[in-house]
Amino acid sequence: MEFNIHSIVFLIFSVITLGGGLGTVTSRNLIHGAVYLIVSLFGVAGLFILLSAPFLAAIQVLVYIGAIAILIIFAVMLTRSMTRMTEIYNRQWSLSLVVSALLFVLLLVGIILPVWGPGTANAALQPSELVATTVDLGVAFVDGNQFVLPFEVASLLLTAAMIGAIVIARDRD
Amino acid sequence: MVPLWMYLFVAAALFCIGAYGVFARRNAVAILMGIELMLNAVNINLVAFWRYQTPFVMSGQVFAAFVFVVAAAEAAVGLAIIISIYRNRRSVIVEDVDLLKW
Amino acid sequence: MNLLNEWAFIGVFVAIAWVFPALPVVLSAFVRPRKPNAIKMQTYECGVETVGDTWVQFKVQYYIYGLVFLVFDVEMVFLFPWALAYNQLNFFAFGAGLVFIFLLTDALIYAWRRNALEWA
Amino acid sequence: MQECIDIFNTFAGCLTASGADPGLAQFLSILLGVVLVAMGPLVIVIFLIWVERKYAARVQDRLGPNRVGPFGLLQTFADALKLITKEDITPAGADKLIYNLAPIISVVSVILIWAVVPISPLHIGADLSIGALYFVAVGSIGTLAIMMAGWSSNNKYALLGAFRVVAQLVSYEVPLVFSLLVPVMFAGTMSMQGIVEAQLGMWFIVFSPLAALIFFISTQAETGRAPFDLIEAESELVAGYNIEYSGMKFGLFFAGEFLHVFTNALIFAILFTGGWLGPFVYQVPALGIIYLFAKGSIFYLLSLHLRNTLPRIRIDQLMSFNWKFLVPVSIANLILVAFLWKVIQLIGLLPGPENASDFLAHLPAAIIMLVGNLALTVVVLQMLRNVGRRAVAANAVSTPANAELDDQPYSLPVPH
Repeated sequence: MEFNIHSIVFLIFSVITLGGGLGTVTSRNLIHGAVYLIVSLFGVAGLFILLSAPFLAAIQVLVYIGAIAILIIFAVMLTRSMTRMTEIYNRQWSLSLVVSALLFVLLLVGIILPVWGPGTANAALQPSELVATTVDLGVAFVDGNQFVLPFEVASLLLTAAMIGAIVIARDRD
Repeated sequence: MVPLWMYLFVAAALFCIGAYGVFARRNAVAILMGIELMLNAVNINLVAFWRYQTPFVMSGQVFAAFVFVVAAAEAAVGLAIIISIYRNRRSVIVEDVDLLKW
Repeated sequence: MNLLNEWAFIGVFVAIAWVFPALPVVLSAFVRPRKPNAIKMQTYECGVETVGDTWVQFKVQYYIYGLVFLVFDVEMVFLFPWALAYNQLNFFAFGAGLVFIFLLTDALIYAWRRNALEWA
Repeated sequence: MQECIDIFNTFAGCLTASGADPGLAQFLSILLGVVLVAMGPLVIVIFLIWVERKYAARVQDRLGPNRVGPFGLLQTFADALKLITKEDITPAGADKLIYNLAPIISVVSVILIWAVVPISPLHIGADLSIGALYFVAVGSIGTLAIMMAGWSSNNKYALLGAFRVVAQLVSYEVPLVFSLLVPVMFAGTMSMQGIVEAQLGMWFIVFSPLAALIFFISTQAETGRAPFDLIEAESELVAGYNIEYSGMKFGLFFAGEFLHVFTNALIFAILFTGGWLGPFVYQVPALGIIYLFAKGSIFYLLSLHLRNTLPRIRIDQLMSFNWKFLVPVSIANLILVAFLWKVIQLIGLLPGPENASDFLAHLPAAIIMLVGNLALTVVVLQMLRNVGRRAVAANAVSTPANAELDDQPYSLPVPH
């Protein structure tokens, strides 16, 4: 792999993403965990930009950092769950560590490296200079032959989620 | 450009970190955060495959957008359930809420 | 690679923009006096001593607002591309958008009727 | 040497021409742009603080700053000097890192917006293809900074204030984004430069004054200005999320707020009143800066005037106003605008790209849109009046005692 500015930026964003992820699962204080989660999600947004999907990157910031992270922090505060927490891991944490590590190795050795890794036919795959834009995404969403059904179903799903969450979260009245 | 497998590598690592969080944490909110990490890993994969394999078919981006929706719905309902459990049982430790286990 | 050039600007911008607001804070660290004592460091609550945990429990209503906001925010994933491509779409697109917005308005109406939007 | 005249945009070319490494030249030109764009708002904010204080003073029949420098213009420097030399108190139990980062993030989130502000046909930090969305996304980071500040202070008032602020900010983001969709739909692009150029023939405020109004109200609430200034409700929250902050960090929160107001005025000018567009702007691009800042200043002063003349509303009213009025109206407006726009397009009233700058060609479309908007406004006002009348009637029936109270000239409002 050649050593250019693109790969350096990729490396930085990967480290941010994975470092934030590690911080999220290991931090004792849940608010710190949420901050780490935000850092990690920023890294993912950066990866989206490198992948020429700036719209998804902006949505990532808007939805995850602007809304989901806020919601998680609200929930942490509402349940006072960051205080009085002596033990953050359950009894099976060592087993979980092994399983997760095994899963990673399995994914890497079993799928990623043999199919897309260096030396395979897919490794030479070069992305095209031109890519579809956000306008194409909009056209695809409302095209009767493409994704108009998922488009409406998404709305339905959100409606259902909102109604359900309100019913569950509200006090008895 | 960075080869595709490096994106897949990062996504797999993030997925496993998230999975570890889900398996090992006791706090329900922390478990939800782990799930968010896993969903993000999936999104990296979707967008990376879209970019490298079919940059002119929008399925990759549409799927990623759908994952956003699912993640949001999951977070909203999941956190609502956690708040509700906390109200009833004064705890967000998942092991304390094993009423259906026996 | 014009696209990445624009984003390179944003990247450098994010890296540099910190410096200017951080500068006065760092500067003041050198010139300001530093005489801490226990009473000065106390949490400020109108002169009365703090009672109990700071993280008192909050109204669930904050969460409900966050929830409704989240739903409308995620909706933007679909509405922005829709609005962006709107000029080159036919009337069907208006109908699709209308149904989409209508379904979400349902959720808002539900929340309204259940008094979930009331502060009290 | 032709390309060296406009130094900011062709800095890289000039450097390369004088024998520098192209990659380095590219980087240096980006760095120059970044430093300029990041410095600009901070220079402006020094002046803005003076304007704000002077204006508030005049409204309240005071003189305002008038000692340091001519007309008190140097007052801000004196303030900054004072703030820098103030002792900085970090309360016991505060989360040090987050506590120190929060004010900086809150300023950075405003400065970042300036990267996509087009100040002339040629000058823009980065003309992103998603500029409008970038503005919203970056704004949501400011919300996070407030949350962090409130939490890390380890203070009940700060946390309560932060909760309220965040609830307010996220709520008003919904109508903001809905009204933002309208110019994006008209222009068919999210690039800020593209949105400005799409208004060559007709400003978008004419096409949809309602969207512009909602956008203005939402930005007013987003910056926490009166009548939505629950963020710093001194009488109920002591100070809100920044209660524990002192010295320069406290100052940064306010600098960020002042800057945010002006930035939002600029964004409003760009989205709805044509940004840098004006006579002869293509011949002399520098004029664009003057046009943009002139337009922005008008909306800035309007915002200042609202802030200084309106009382604060209660938090339940604040939330009801957003969810039961602004959001439904912005949704209805979006649907109406989308419908009319498509109809206008289908019957061919919209001028093509060949006469995009023709004012008269846009007139029929503008009239239809304007009439549609006015009709919606009338309907909404009518509905409001009915709701109000019903509320008054219900009040009169349930509490007859109120009628007597209302007759007395100095009766206190009855709490409910």
